[in-house]
Amino acid sequence: TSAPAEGGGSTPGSDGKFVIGFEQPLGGQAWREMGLASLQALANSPEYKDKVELKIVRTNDNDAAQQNAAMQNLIADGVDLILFDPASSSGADAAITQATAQGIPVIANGGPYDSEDVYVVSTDWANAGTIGANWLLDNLGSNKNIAVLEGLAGVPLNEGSMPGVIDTLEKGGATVVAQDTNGWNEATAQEAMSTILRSNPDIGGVYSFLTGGQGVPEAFKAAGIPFVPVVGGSGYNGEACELVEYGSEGLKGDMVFGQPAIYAKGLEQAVALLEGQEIEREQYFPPLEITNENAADYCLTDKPANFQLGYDFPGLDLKLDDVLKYYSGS
Amino acid sequence: MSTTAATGHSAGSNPDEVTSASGALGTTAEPVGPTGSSSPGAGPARSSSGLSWLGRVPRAVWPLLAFLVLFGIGGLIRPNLITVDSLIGTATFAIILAIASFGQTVAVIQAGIDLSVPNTIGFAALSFLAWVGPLGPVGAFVAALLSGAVIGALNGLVISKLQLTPIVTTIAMNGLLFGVILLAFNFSELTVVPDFVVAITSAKIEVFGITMAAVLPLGLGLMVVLQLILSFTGWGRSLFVTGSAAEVSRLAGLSVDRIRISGYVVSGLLAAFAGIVIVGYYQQASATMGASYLLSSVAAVVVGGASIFGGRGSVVGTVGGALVLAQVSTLVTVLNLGANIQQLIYGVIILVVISLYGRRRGA
Amino acid sequence: MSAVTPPVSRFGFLNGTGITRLRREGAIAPIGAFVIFFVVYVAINPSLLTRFQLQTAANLVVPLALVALGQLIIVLVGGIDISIGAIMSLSNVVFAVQMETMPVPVAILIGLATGLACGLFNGLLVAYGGFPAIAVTLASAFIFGSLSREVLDAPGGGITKEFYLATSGELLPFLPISLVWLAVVAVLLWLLLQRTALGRHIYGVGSNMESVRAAGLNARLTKLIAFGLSGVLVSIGAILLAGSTVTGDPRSGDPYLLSSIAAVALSGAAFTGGRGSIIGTILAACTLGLIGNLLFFAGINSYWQYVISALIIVAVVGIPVVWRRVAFAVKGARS
Amino acid sequence: MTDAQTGAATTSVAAPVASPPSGTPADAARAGTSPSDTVPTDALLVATDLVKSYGPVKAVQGVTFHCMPGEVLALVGENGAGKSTVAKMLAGAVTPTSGAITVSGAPLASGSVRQSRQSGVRCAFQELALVPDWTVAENLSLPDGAPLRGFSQKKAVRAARELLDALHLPQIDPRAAVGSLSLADRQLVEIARALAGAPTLLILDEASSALTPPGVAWLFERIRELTAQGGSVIYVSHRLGEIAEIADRGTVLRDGRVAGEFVRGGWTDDQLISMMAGREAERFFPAPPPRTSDAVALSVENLRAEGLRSVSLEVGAGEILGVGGLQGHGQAELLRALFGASPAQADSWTVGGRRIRRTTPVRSVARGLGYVPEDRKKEGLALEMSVGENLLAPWFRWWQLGGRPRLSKERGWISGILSVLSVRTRGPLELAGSLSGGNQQKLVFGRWMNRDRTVILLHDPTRGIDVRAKQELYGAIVDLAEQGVGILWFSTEVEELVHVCHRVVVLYQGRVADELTGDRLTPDAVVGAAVTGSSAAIRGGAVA
Ligand SMILES: Nc1ncnc2c1ncn2[C@@H]1O[C@H](COP(=O)(O)OP(=O)(O)OP(=O)(O)O)[C@@H](O)[C@H]1O
Ligand SMILES: Nc1ncnc2c1ncn2[C@@H]1O[C@H](COP(=O)(O)OP(=O)(O)OP(=O)(O)O)[C@@H](O)[C@H]1O
Ligand SMILES: [Mg+2]
Ligand SMILES: [Mg+2]
Repeated sequence: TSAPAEGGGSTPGSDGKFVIGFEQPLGGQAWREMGLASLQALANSPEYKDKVELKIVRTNDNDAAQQNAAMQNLIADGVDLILFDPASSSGADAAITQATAQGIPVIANGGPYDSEDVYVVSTDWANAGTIGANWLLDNLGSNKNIAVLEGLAGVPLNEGSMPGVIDTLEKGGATVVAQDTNGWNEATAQEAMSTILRSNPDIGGVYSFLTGGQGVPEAFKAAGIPFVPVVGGSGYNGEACELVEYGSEGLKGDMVFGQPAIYAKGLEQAVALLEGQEIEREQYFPPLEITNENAADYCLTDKPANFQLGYDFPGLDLKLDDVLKYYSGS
Repeated sequence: MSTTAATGHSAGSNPDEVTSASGALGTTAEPVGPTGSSSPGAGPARSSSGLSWLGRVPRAVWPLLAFLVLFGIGGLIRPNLITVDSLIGTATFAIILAIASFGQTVAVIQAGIDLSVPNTIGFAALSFLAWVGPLGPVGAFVAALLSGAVIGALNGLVISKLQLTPIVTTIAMNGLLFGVILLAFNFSELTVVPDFVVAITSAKIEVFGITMAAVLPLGLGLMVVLQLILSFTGWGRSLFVTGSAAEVSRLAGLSVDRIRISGYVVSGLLAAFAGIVIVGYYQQASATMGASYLLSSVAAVVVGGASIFGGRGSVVGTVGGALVLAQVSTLVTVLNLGANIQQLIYGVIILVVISLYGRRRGA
Repeated sequence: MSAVTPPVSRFGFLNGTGITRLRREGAIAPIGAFVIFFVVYVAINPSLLTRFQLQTAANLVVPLALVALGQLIIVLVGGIDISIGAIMSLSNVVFAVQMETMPVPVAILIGLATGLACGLFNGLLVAYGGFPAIAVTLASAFIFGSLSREVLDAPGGGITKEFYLATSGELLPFLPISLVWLAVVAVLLWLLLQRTALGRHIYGVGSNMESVRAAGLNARLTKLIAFGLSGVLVSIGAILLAGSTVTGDPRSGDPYLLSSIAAVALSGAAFTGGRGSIIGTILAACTLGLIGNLLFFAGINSYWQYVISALIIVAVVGIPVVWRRVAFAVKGARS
Repeated sequence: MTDAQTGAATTSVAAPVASPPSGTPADAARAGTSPSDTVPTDALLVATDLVKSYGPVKAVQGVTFHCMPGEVLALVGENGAGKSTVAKMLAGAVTPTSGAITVSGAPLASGSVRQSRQSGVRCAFQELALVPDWTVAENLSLPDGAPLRGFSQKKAVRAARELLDALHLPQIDPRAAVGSLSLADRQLVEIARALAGAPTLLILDEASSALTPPGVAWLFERIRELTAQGGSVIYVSHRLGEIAEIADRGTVLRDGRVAGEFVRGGWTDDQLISMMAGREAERFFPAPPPRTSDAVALSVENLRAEGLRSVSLEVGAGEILGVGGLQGHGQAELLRALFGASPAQADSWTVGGRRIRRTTPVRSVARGLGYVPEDRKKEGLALEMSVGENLLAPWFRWWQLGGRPRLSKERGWISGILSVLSVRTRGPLELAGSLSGGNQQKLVFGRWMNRDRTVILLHDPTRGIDVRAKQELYGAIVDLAEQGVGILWFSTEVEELVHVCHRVVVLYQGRVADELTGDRLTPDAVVGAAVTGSSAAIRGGAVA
């Protein structure tokens, strides 16, 4: 392994490995599980196997207090660096302060975090919303009446992005005639869309924030209403396949989502930092877009609809089979 | 077994009184006042007129009525909401919530509560998908239902044998199941939803010329069957008596433990069934898929007129409760109020409902 | 006249007020469970006793312990509070938002007042409306949760580092400051419950509301006060949580609903009301709150914590029941 | 103290205590006439035209009466006549719909127990108002005072000890949780609380219903102490013997109205009963039916359970075996143990001739046992279920269809039971909770009738029910025995045991102290056996 370096650099542990802690605040969610699988796949890849040792801690309920405690446990356990998926954009300050005091670098990985003291390796969520909004504006027909499904009220990502999205849509000439939430859950998205279609059957397009790639088209299908352009997506295999399947029936869609393999990207950056390289403090990566053009490349016909896509990340070249070795509940 | 001859001994019993009492119940099955009683000790006059007929309307009617009112309000706001399709649409989502709340209803009737509904749903759904491969669709279906029954049986055993409070036992079970779900399932192995489950849930069928998702008649059919079982079998009535007063049923020689356990078995079974239905309808399964049913299943049961203290409740009422909640969600969407306000209105509706009939008897 | 004056022992803790009371309040089992848990924890991870780890652990469990005490008060009067997480969220965001503009003491008072108001809202409906607590708080869970997201739609607010220091940081040399706050609250609460008439009334109302009323006590007012008190305890927990996470979060209370009920269950309190102990509840909260930590240091997949917590609750509450049965059977066989 | 009545019909009651305080004419019992409206100016309590309605139900519809200082005023009437409602209005537990109450000339604030207590009015309630999880000391000490007043368990225990000693109740431990006491002891604590601080007006609403003769004697001594100091007592009871012994004057309620008044010595049982019922009626105990078989329905040898040291007994088919004794000597435990409601062991145990080792309620019912428990509200009836379902509860079979009584094949049986027992109800679909206590009691008994029972275990089935209902129950019990059912009947009323039972066993400290039959079966013998070894305590006024 490489020599320790100045700055954020650190000495590898006794067996010559960097010990990297990963804190993840919402157990059991497909996206996060896939992210952890990609993280472990990378850590066990030939290139990294001898360099890093991972300590993964999961807490639950997106609870900042638990996340704080878990990160502090990692500090107590003597890790060289902490990667964490922020439960909120500000709730981990206590742990971060302590980590900084002990010279342990902290990387917020997966979502943004407001602190001078952390590195950020995240999907560009802030723009993820407007990317979809612009796509919708480009693809709207003459009917500019659109329905909007927010994500989950009270969650930073949602509250941070939605005002910009609505603003973009309205400035672009669209009229929001109905609004509801998808709860970041395809079932809720489907239910909400069905409800909207009952009172507003004549809609020109749908914007559903980071979920709804399956639920929204299904709701149109169920109501027997012709498809309109749909923005939505949580990265499920079903979304890609739905675009392939219903494309011929007129479904146009832009399924925008962040790849879970951003966790692996975080690890890559972490190792780079520990090896003494300069890394950028704030790295925001554009989300993945699946449209009618590339849907066929992503649809895995042998996988179920709720199979989470995004196991790889540009520049990492992870293999599905390798990632799946770690993809389970455990 | 002569019944009237037995009065011979009691000097105080007046033959008039006897006949009038039996007349009051023998000839007319309706509860009526002591008719034609000439007995001087007939007790304080009790008027059977006034509003007392209101009290005799089955409770399950009220939520259904409330739903119709809300449905009408929806129509006033947006006339195209008053269509059969719109009704079917609301009913479809309501029936899914109702199916998830049927088990909760059974638990509440017998003076319990089942807060393990969410993860029983998740566990059954995931294990169903996981077992389709090795066991085949029907085998997996049966096995998943059995797993729900086992979960219920464990709840029932702990509650009746260890005397742990239902709310605590089922919270613990819910947590335990979450751990099991996270530890046991390999999500990548979850395969496609079998056709027959799709056929009974999301597939479109025609009933009397109206197109609807199969889950709607399925849920209504289940409702009818369950209601008949609850109202017209000895098991159902035992459940109610035990729910209303456990010590009483024990001293009447009913097997309270067995009734309790059977109630939770049915509750677990129904939650598992709900899990499979949800998977079939939404074609989605995840570890947290049941989470939203924790409070909403209780809400549907309470709005449906069940007594949270047990001994009272009906699955018809629960369907009514689910319809009310679903219609609120429709109205909130139509009025563009945002999800946050929807929660607020849910809260207010529950308050209204409990102020109508949530009071403990005699309190 | 045959004055069988009972020997009033000078060792108060050995009779009516001490062990007997703990036993009657069901606290022996959870205290025992905590002791075992603590020993195992320290055996696996001796550095728990270092300043840093103790503080981490304290900051994690203190809000839970306070919310569990709030839940305990409701359980004592024979209810259960489904809205407790929502009250926590609401107090948390109101406090965090007030911290942006108001002086700290004012913000704290407003935060406490929020919890008090929520508690009184529930209490009015339960005590004076005569509605079941579980149904009322189910409704208010939706309402308060919604309100807290109206107050602050995303995590934020104006919590300062100084406030962190004063509630959860290194203010004192050896002791984690959050434990001190918990101790202060617990002692005051203990005095209130055990050493005032009101406290006994709260226990009595939970035991039998009708009797208390017929005895000439204001049972409804007692219930209302209990709900208000519970709301205040929850808001103290919310404020300390805001301090330890240095943020206000409209969903921060959500996880505390089930865990507060679990902690009260583990404490051995009777959910029918009238029985439950403060110390048992605090230790139960510590046990449940630290299982995740223990697993981390033991190198076990943290998902096991759900399974283990459930088993601990069932075991601790179930063992005394089984024990009593076995003891009776043995006694019967001998006689 | 002997009970005033003998078994047969109409004997007049000799007033056991001399010198009635007021010189009212002997024939003051004026059935049907309006009560005297001349209220003496020095009356302690004056209740004028009290009315209480519960919705459409008029519980009390215009009751006027008064009570003089130092007087014991009896309030009698059938079940549901309104006695408890009047008592609760005086005590402040119920707000009158209209009417006025004055105590010592000052109007009583209505609907506040605290105000009533401050005016010196104390009440021992029929449905006991004790907090089960509190200790006796807490129950005795907490009623008054501001919420934030300090409280010390130690001081409370000391004060309670002093109070209990002053009231001659040394056997009650102030540190015991009230819930762990026997019903009789709870009733004593309830009375003690009402007596604390020398009330000016003490209301005893069926306060003796769970007490056995020595307990009643104790209570009467307390009453006499109180009246000697000028306090007044309103005494509600269904036991005419007690009324005869203690009451100076009485008011008869019927259907929420005053039906008449009487003074000490100026009435007979028959007159009073007629007045209560509003027609001629007489007190009548049926004789036990002749036994036709010597089959043994139930036998047990050395039965042991908590509170039961070793009991051996045998109930024959068609035999009515009475169980007597002072409350708390194992009678409740005996019945519960025999039914399997609480665990027990025995050397030998047969039911219907078949040997068993232990039992549970489920198995007991299957073996032909029936049980009428002590507390009808908590143990006997599901109050929110219908009358029919309550009768049917033991007979639900999971697979049987037609659960609602209306549709069930059991309808004939249900209406038969309701008419045999003259249950006052609107029909099998009425909620059991809306029946009066006595009618509720009949349901608990009725569910076992005509169901091929081998033995029925009765725990004081006539507690707190009116004379007519009692006689209906006696008839039903005798009728069952005639059909060959064995009856094990615990009663707190000695008269019942003596007249309606073939045999009586008396329990003392968890053992059978004596068995009485034939000529030996007299009230005195039953009481004597009950107190054997504790007669000193009786003379001393304490209750064992
Ligand atoms: N909650 C209620 N609603 C309607 N009617 C009621 C209610 N409670 C009691 N009743 C009616 O009141 C009458 C007597 O009730 P209550 O329990 O007061 O009887 P009681 O006179 O005290 O009888 P007992 O001496 O047998 O206890 C019955 O006719 C019953 O139908
Ligand atoms: N809570 C109640 N709701 C409705 N009616 C009631 C209630 N309590 C009492 N009543 C009515 O008041 C009447 C009188 O009841 P009360 O309890 O005063 O009778 P009582 O004379 O004490 O009878 P008992 O001898 O059985 O105790 C009852 O018949 C009943 O109709
Ligand atoms: Mg009464
Ligand atoms: Mg009564």
